[in-house]
Amino acid sequence: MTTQRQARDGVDVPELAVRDVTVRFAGIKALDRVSFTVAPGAIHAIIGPNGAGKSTCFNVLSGVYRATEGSVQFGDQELTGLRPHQIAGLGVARAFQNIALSAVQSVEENLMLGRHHLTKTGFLAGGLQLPQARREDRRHRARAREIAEFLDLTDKLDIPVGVLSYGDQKRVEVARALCTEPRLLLLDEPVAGMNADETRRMAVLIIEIRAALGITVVLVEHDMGLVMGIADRVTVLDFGRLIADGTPAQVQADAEVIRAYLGEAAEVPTEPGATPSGPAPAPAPSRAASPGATPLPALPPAASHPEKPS
Amino acid sequence: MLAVNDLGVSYGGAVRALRGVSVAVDGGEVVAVLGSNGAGKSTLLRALSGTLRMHKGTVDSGGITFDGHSLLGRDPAAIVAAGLVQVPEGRRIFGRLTVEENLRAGGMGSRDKGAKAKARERVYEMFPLLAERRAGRAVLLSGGEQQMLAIGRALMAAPKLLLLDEPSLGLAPRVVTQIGEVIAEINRQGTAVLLVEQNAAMALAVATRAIVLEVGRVSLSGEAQELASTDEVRHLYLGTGAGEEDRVQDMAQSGVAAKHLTRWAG
Amino acid sequence: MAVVLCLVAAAMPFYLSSFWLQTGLFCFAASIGAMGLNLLVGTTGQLSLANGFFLAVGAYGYCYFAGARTTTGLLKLSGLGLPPAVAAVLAVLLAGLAGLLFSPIAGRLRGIYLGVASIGLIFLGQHLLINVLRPETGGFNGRDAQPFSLFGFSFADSNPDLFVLNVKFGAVERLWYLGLALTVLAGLYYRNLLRSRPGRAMQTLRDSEVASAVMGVHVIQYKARAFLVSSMYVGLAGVLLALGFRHVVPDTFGLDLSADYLAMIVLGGLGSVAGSIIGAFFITALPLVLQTYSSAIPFLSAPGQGGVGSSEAARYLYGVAIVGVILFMPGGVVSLFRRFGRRPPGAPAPGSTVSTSTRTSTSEPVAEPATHNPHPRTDRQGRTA
Amino acid sequence: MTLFLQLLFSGLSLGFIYALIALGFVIIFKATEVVNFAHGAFLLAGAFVTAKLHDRLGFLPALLIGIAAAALVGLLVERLIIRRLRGAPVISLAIVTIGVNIVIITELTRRIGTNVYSLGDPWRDQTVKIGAVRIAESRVAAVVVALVLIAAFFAAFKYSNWGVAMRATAEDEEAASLMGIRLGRVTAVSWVVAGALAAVAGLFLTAFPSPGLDASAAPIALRAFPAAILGGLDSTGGALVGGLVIGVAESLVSGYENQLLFLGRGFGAVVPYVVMIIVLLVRPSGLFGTKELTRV
Repeated sequence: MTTQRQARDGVDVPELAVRDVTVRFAGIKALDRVSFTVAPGAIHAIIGPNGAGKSTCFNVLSGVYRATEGSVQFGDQELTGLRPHQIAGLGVARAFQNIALSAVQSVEENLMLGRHHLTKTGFLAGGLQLPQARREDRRHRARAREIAEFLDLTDKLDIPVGVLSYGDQKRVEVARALCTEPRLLLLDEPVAGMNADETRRMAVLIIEIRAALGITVVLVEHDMGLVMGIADRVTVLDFGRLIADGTPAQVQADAEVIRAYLGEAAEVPTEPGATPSGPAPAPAPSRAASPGATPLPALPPAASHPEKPS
Repeated sequence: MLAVNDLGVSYGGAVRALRGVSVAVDGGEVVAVLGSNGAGKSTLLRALSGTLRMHKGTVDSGGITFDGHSLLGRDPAAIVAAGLVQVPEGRRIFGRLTVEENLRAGGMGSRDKGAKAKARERVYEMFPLLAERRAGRAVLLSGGEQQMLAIGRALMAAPKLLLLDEPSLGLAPRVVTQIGEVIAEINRQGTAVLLVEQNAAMALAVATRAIVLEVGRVSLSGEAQELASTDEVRHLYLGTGAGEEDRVQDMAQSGVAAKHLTRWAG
Repeated sequence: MAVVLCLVAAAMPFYLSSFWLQTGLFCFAASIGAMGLNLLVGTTGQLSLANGFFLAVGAYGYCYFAGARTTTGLLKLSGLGLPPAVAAVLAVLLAGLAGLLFSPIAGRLRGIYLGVASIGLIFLGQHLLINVLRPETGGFNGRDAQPFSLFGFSFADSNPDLFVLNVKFGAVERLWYLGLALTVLAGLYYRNLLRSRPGRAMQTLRDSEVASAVMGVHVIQYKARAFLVSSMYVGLAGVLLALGFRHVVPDTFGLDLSADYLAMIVLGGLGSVAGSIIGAFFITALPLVLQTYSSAIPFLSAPGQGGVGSSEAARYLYGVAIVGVILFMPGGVVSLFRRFGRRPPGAPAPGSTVSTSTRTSTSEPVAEPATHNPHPRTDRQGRTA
Repeated sequence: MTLFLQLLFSGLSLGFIYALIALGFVIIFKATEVVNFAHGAFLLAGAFVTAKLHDRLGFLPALLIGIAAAALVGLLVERLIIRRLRGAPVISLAIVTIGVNIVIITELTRRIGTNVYSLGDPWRDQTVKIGAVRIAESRVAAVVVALVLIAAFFAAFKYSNWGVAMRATAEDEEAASLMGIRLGRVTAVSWVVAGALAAVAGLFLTAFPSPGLDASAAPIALRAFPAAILGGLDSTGGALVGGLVIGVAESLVSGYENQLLFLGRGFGAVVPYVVMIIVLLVRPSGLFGTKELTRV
């Protein structure tokens, strides 16, 4: 597994420290004194069953919700109390789970929105197309194209986002977040509803992003294959509380985590036949769709669909 | 009793959510449908309950029959009247209504007052706690109690087949066990159950048979006991064993895309 | 296409009677006003029914700034007597200021609550015009608008007398060109804005307030600026209306006028420059056209004879058009052109949904999801996790 | 003091009339998410039919037919237009009712022309004296009738099958339909009830001390808009409170106009909107409205 990396030469990628964050809605604690630290340049996953508080956690990090108590520090900068656009200005970007792009606008325009806090063109310069506005537009459009190229979106730049396949839209979400030149990238269920192929592609992409830019990636994800495959560290939430925090291997072996996921019945992996390496029981259940060893059948894109978000 | 044959569903004419899904539930059976987020579980239930249209979904192939009659194209109320009732994901009780009113809303599909009174008695017997709180607003119930109410509300329509969408969602393990017992009890009293779950352990403990959905297809099916002991199901929930991580690492290191991006110089 | 239309429009004064030119002037004014409203409603997603109010600010602002102190009957009218061009600019700025003052309210309210609150401005405006600011507005009877002039060139019938190709260029002809020029400029500015940074921010604000904030858009600031620019557009439209009417009365600027403007942008197409203009021409010209040809149209009777008069026919047609467009063409008239004209090459049939909302239309599910649904609905129960 | 009591009662009675309109408005919004700009048209339609028929049929039958007519208009709008737009954005739904309003109002004002109709109510211009306060009988009747109707409405809302189904649907449409509740029926009844309430309000709005039914009656219904909004668009109780607040505020400000001259003459007609905007600034979803949370 990859070890935690130091920030790249000269680039300031600070640590993210979440301290005792509590969020209450109408008396219900969505997050209860949650603390964890994300090392600079790490890929850090936050997992947990539905309703565990993962999305709430992201909403606090990006300033959409205000923590009732506790603090979030990004390097020396206190994030709690800042408004979302201020947090964006500090280099925290977020890709949304249930795609929040502008459907009628082209991919390129959606990416250009990511450049918002890096650009200055206002109502006067933009409406009158003053030279400095055009210059700025050209420069940033070139960078947006570069990022699109990196995400294999070049041939889709002119297409309205609304007509893209779900998997492509998810990648546009990530691309738009990257367009803000983040130091911390928050990915909210980047592979939810994706098929196995798209999932694998996204996994590679996340690793490549970190490798290329040296930035920190925090992701909320349900797909355990992805999480265990690419994360350096995993934080597990359940009922708004932190129940485990460690390397993927540590977390996978954690009794409390297993209980949270598989329920009380599935205590620890000691029952015969329940361990990953246990003897295959007979008769084997019928495999309907995918013969062979590949556990996840590959499907053409667009097999996914908008299921209810958690 | 229920027969889903080769069902294909798409949203907005383009996004295929289900392809060729078949599942059958016989009287007196509990059948579990497992799968991760986005596998198509909720879509299957929408198709069964006739609410696909609310989500701009359409059935483009296959069929659904219940007691020999096709359910395709029938509105939700008619499906409830036929005896197929759903407990939706996330409970979705009517929080601003009282417990009693929630149950009343559950019996709205039929006019038989006697049957409704009997159904209410049965619900209160099964969940004495609901009887205690009958006049209180439903939003004040705990998560587990709300799930009980959601199940009780569905029972008011005296279903022949009960569809449960993730009843364990967001509940403490102890409560999940309780829900499992409730499902078994309902089944003992003669109602067939189709149980959609992420919580594999509970579902497989209660169910007689199970199928696993993966991105819109049935990837596994069989007796619940047998499925419970397979690697695949375990992998699905804990991500262990299948070697996925190695493959991803390999792909990344071999530079599949061989594309470059450098930091923005400003 | 747009250039051809402009050339055709520029040639019109040589062919049309002054009635049509007068109608055209009102259409140009309405186009600018509709663009302003569209900028707010269609582009930024802020529902406003206060358009009539901002039109009044522009119209009366011009009259006051350009008008002289006079006494009509018992009422002493005040006025600053500024040069008309300066007065027009000041009137536009005044309307912008009014919009800016209203924007804190807009910042707090959402969707339909904002829409109804903005109705309050209309009635407040009517009250101010009729009862409070009488020396400035002339009260119930209104006041005259000073003829426009620019750098000594008067937009009046004479002074200097002007003939071009043997056609006398009177006030209507001159104002026609003024209206055309301003409409073209307003349209260009709007189009440029849509394609540049502020336009992107506004459109994302419409599609998802949270997403735009997280991407770095200062939501409150942008809402305020959208109100500022929008009300300046509308104020300019008000100035043109005042010039066209030559005399403004408060009755003109009621709720019906606001509804008319809303109808324009919905009929034409939300968030679209061309849509604003199409809608404005349709709604403005329809009653005038029907009035002119009422004798030639069957079933219509002259006013006061009990049957269906031309103005009523126009109202029916217009009411039915609103219902019809919403039922059958949720993207407005421009969506017709868009659907047949501009499908990007290689793009799949519009199908997949970008769903930031739980409900989108059933009658026209996918062609224009965001234009059609500028206000994603939040979950009714307000569940958050 | 007498003046104050006089104004207070007059304001309360007006407030009850507004509450009838606002209740219908809220019910329509709860059932279908439609902000009904055609509500004034329903009111006018009911009043017009009553005015036309009372000579021949007598007051009560004419009134009942008027109420039925307004209810029918509501039903037709729901069946022919709103039902087809299920799921459309709130703004489109609101604008479509503006179109409906234009058509109906144009037709009715054309028929009314310059006439001023009486609705043939039995109270005419009689007044009663309670203590030192003199009150129009029609306003007393308005209070009584409105109280009865509002009580009946709340009882139905709380206890009837329609009420339970209505509230369940308003809270969660999909869950309600999963319970076998027929959404179409619930919404149709809502529009019918709203139309009927508007017609009753129309009667009292045009009865003494108002001069009668003329073409300008519809905009008065607009003053019930602020009542519904300030109470909270989705709160029935809020509609009642909002109606009373608006009625009393309007009446007091109009009555004390001479002391409030700095606000300008005729400020009473604007007061509803001013009160509404002030309330919305403090509570953006009205006094009792549900707060909307954004989901990400």
